[in-house]
Amino acid sequence: IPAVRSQGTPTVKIDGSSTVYPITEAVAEEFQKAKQGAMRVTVGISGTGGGFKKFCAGQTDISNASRPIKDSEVQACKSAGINYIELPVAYDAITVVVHPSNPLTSISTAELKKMWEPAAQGKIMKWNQINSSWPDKALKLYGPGADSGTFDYFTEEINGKSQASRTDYTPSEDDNVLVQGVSRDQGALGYFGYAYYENNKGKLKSLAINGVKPSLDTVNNGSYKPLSRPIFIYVSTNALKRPEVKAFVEYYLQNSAQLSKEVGYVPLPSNMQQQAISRLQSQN
Amino acid sequence: MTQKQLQLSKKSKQLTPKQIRNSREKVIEFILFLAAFSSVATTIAILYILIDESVLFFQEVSIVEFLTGTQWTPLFADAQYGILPLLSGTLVTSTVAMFVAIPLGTIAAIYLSEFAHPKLREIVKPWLEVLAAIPTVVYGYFALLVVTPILQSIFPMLPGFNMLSAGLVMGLMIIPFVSSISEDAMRSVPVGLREGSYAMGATRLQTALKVVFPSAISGISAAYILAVSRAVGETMIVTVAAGLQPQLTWNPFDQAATITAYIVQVSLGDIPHGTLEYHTIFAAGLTLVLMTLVLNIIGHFLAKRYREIY
Amino acid sequence: MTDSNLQEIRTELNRRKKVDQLFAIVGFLVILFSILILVGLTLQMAISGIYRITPDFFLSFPSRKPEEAGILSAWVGTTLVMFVTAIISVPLGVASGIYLEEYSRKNWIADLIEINVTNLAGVPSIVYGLLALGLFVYILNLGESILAAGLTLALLILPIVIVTTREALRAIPNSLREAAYALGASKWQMIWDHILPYSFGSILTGVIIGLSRAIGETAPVITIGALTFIAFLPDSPFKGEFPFISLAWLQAPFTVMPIQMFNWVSRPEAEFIANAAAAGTVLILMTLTMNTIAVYLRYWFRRGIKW
Amino acid sequence: MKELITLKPKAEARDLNFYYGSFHAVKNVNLTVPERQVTALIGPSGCGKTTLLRCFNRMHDLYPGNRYEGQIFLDSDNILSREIDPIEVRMRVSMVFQKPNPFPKSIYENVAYGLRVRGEKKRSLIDEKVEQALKEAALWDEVKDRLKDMALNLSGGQQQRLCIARALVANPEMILFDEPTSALDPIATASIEELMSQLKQHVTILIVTHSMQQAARFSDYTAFMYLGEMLEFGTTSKVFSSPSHSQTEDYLRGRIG
Amino acid sequence: MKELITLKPKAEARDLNFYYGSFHAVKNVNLTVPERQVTALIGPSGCGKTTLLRCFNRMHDLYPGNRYEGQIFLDSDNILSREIDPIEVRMRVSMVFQKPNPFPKSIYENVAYGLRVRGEKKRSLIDEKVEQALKEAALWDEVKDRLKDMALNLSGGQQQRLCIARALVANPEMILFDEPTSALDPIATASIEELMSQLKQHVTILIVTHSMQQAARFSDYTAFMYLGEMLEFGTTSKVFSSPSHSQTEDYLRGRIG
Ligand SMILES: Nc1ncnc2c1ncn2[C@@H]1O[C@H](COP(=O)(O)OP(=O)(O)OP(=O)(O)O)[C@@H](O)[C@H]1O
Ligand SMILES: Nc1ncnc2c1ncn2[C@@H]1O[C@H](COP(=O)(O)OP(=O)(O)OP(=O)(O)O)[C@@H](O)[C@H]1O
Ligand SMILES: [Mg+2]
Ligand SMILES: [Mg+2]
Ligand SMILES: O=P([O-])([O-])[O-]
Repeated sequence: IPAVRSQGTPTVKIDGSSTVYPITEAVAEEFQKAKQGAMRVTVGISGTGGGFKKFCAGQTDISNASRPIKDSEVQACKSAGINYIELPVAYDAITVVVHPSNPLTSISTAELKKMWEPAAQGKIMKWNQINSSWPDKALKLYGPGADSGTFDYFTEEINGKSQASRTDYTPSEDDNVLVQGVSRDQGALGYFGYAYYENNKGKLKSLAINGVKPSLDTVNNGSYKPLSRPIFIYVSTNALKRPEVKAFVEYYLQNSAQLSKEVGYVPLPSNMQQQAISRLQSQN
Repeated sequence: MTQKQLQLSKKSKQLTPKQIRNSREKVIEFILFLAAFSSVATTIAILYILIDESVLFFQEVSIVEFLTGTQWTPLFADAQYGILPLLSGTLVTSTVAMFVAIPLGTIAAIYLSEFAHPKLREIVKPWLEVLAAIPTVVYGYFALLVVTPILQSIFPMLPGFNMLSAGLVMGLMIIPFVSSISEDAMRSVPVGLREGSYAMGATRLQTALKVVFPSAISGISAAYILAVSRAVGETMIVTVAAGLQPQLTWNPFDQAATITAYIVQVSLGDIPHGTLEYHTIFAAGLTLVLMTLVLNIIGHFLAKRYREIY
Repeated sequence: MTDSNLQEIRTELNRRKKVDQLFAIVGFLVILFSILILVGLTLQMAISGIYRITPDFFLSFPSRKPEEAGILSAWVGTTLVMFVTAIISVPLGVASGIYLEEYSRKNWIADLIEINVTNLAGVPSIVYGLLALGLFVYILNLGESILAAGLTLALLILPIVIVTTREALRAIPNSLREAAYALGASKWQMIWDHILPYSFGSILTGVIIGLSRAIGETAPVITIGALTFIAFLPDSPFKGEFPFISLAWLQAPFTVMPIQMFNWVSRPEAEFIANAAAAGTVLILMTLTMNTIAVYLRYWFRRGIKW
Repeated sequence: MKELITLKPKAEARDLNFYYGSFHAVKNVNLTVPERQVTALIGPSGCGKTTLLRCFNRMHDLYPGNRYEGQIFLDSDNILSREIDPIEVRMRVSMVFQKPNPFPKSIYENVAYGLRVRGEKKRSLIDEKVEQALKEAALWDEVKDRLKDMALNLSGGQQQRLCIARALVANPEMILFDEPTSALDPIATASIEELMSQLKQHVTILIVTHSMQQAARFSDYTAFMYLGEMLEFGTTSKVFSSPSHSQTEDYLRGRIG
Repeated sequence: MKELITLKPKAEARDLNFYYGSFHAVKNVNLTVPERQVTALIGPSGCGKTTLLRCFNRMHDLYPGNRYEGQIFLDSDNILSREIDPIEVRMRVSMVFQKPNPFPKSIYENVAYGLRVRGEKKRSLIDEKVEQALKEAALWDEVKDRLKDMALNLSGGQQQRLCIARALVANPEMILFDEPTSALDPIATASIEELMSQLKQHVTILIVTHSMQQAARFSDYTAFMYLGEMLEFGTTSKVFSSPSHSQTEDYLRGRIG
């Protein structure tokens, strides 16, 4: 793989979170247009955890992450001699969605827990097992896979322990697949990053959590709790020495406000953005 | 005679060319042999890679758990490594496919071999081959975006991913596979048998069902078995349309992951080398290869038999 | 035979003939139905994607904006991967075919190779993907490159090339071999001067059919990691300074047509689905064109020959 | 040909022509097959004997491009006419082929086949008829203990007798034999010839043979074909002793063929 | 056999035996082929004529399981000995087959091939030799204006003459013909026979024929084979007029074969 870099057009390799993917994809697209093919960028989706595994193995230059790096991952990076900087790029609201035909409009965190906790495995199979006023319909769950930052965050906040979840649901690192699943299954419920809901509003119905609907406003004013969170990119400082990576990250930070809004996330407040830019500059 | 000898010795330059020629022939044959052996090398490489990585897998997971566990959640914190859910997905989609492909393929084969006018046969066969030439990802598109919505209008509770639709489309894809091998087998039944039946006053259908079909049975079963093997190994249709949740279910109206879909799903986010999830796909792959290998060997054995009989 | 007897025969016969005709209709319908379903599905797809098939579609990179997205990197990638596949599978497959048909004697090695080739043809394509992942990507360290994909697909279609080569060679009458030998040709001269030129057409047909299969293969390329956002072209195979040919493209990251389609199929937005339909239509046209060429070539080469 | 008139004709070809596509294989043939007699068709290889024989049960209808002209009467029905279904003809006129071609089924099922295709389901009736046919074909004693065995395990001569039993089972009015012994050894041949001499007591026999000895040995009438034409027809003794055409004579003396 | 001694022998088989695997096809044959004469091999079908002929250019080496015993001398070289490469033998002894088998290439390339396998590159030399060979094969006038045409477009007789030209082009010492006219019509046959009578002025000819007339018409010597053995050999007139074996006589009178 290093061979790929050593020859031909300079390439920036990015992988990781599906939540961050839409922003990074947008930045990559615009960046390559601006550079007119002189630099190239590849962006993959393996979930935050999957991304860090590769990042700390030196296989990628930048890792998308929808949660901060974990201790175990810090260790892995350290032992491989990978140093990095963490740059927040936007705010996200993990959105709980159901099929549009579903009469529900709101759900509480307790109900979510009842639905998703490990103890529910193989037991909670119908909607009315959670709340007797809900329909007597099969419950079909869709959610991010185990490498996902969203999964970690959601399980932590809802089930009380990161990674603690029932496993009998349809898992996918690609949130598009989850959107497809929920939008075409009457008994479905799923959760993923806000951008994916925003782009598919017509096919999905988002649920208010404890009475608060996810939206740019509720995230901004902090009322969408507990499922709103910052999302990041991690940049390898070694890679940052390469001009194409540096150029890309600079371009990223300059444009993330506008592009994150475009794809459906909440831009960082300008002071945080400045902080990120100066953190990047202090690297040089 | 001496003159001749002289001529011969003048030609004795030939001796050297002769040696050159012979060694060149040897070298060429050896190179060709190496090329032919490359296919054996491929098999060895496949088996080596699969077994080597699976050994690492089985160092952490017991074979008993692998073969009898009813949950497959290798990526989760509470990891379970029972292959049965993936197997059930594979078997259900393949069974649905066979329900389509075997009857339709067999009827098509009987029709083409015993009923159709040769001209019609010439026209139809390339069309059937086209069915088999279409990329499977396109079939996946059909299953997910055309057939599933149609099925959902009949069964409103059918989830967007389901094994039924994937199996049906896969069956459609496999029809030409069944029909062409079966037709081959039926057409290699000697004319004498066919005439023997007609001479008894049998109709075409009676001849086809009572004489030709039983006589070609080993070839036809080879077609069926190879078709099953094909369905078991089919990947894109089930990945796109059957769902990604490994669950032990025999209901085609459910969604479920197959062995192949699991491999694709995991490798989509190209998995980090050397991790346990990296090993799982090789263990799953090994299971798949063993299944198809057994089927293929039985299939070839049967096919060979029908070629030997006639 | 008495008249009543004859009468009995006739009524009985009428019943049987009705069943017979019924089956003839059913059989015809089954075939028609299979083909029509396929044609219907294809048309449905083509219609929903046709408005996307514009010159821009072929000249644009994939994009987050569906209406701007195109298949430039995909078809270029497919072309380059197919090039590598052909370069590897054709010599290897044809050479194996020649060995098996013209050289191998009846011994266990020959049997082993034969059985092996038939079995390889039945190995699911995803397994080739695992081979590629384990061998090419990691052991040989080729990375997620055009070279790795080309090699993988080459191995995948090798059995097809071998089998069609053998059939082509078998179709050449032995009398031509004997004629060449009788003039003092060595074995290789016989093969090179005669057998190969005469079977060229049929071998080419087989190669094209093999490649058309490879073009549509998705699974084995996914495992080596081709499903990423690729909005650029591989390096150019030509360069300004000596030696003017560059092999950097072999190591470039890439995407191919079926992967691009798969990517779009898994997107929920209707506009992306239209792109998937458009890409699928182009893909079908590619494989159909190749198959048609193959059928035509087969016909054309056979026409001139009456051994 | 006077003797014929005293015998009832079972089948009669009148001005029969047959074409394989554009190839004119049977030319203007007139032939009377007397009832309950053995009529032999002889002639050099390729003269059209098989082709003519297969007109009598309309086997040619199985392949596209074949064409008949003229008439063949079976009793009073013109079996070449459009109204008559070839399958009906084949139920009335059965056939035994050159190479024994038993179906890959049991001995019993081979013989029963002729009844089953007719829709016969009654087990006892089938049992009875199978036994009777096997007896008529002189095979019963050899196979009665292994009716469930595969027919393909029989010897060549037994297989051919099985095919004869199969042809007999549904009481055909006439049986066509196309060189039925050419694939058999002399002993098997002898038993089949013997069998045929007995069969003619119930059924009309038309047989193609390339062995003049065979024709001479047991046929009552002989027809000689040459290049698609019927050159000579008469009682076997007459044809063999004083043929009226020089080609017949040449053939019988071994000069052509 | 006295006449032979006066003629120079070109090739000589001594105690030759040949086996197809375990089947003994040529038995203890001794045969002298006189130089610049036409020697015909006759005998009933399956007696081993073709097999014997193909020993003379070691065609049997192409297939596994074949075995020679004994010797064949070409001039003074035993061409069956291990030291001699069969390819070398075939360059000295060329062959014309029963069915014309031109390569699907141009007329010119068909003839030139005999030179090309020998590595000849000089265009002018090849041109010259091709023309000469075509003239010797009496084909030049018919094809000189279309040397680039496909050989398969020629008529059967022309194709066979082309094969003869192909066999002649590299000045072989001997040519083997295996029933070269059996696939041709009488007119083409006549022209090939005429051609062979001329060829013998330059080259030794050994020919298998199943037509006795042909052997009688233009061969100088005739060898009669029977069941793999060589029964009779002598000048053609002698063999035909007063054969010393009864089988030869029977064969010549048409009683066997
Ligand atoms: N299916 C066919 N299509 C075209 N021509 C045919 C076909 N079958 C036979 N013929 C030709 O019809 C002529 C008569 O053939 P037929 O088989 O009836 O001869 P035969 O007298 O039975 O010869 P044999 O004794 O060799 O069986 C022959 O010239 C043969 O080549
Ligand atoms: N490749 C072979 N393998 C085994 N036996 C063979 C082979 N070729 C020929 N024979 C047998 O060898 C014997 C001689 O055959 P050969 O072809 O030399 O006869 P022939 O005299 O040329 O006959 P014909 O006049 O029919 O060509 C025959 O019995 C034949 O069956
Ligand atoms: Mg015949
Ligand atoms: Mg011969
Ligand atoms: O953002 P994730 O893909 O890691 O959930």
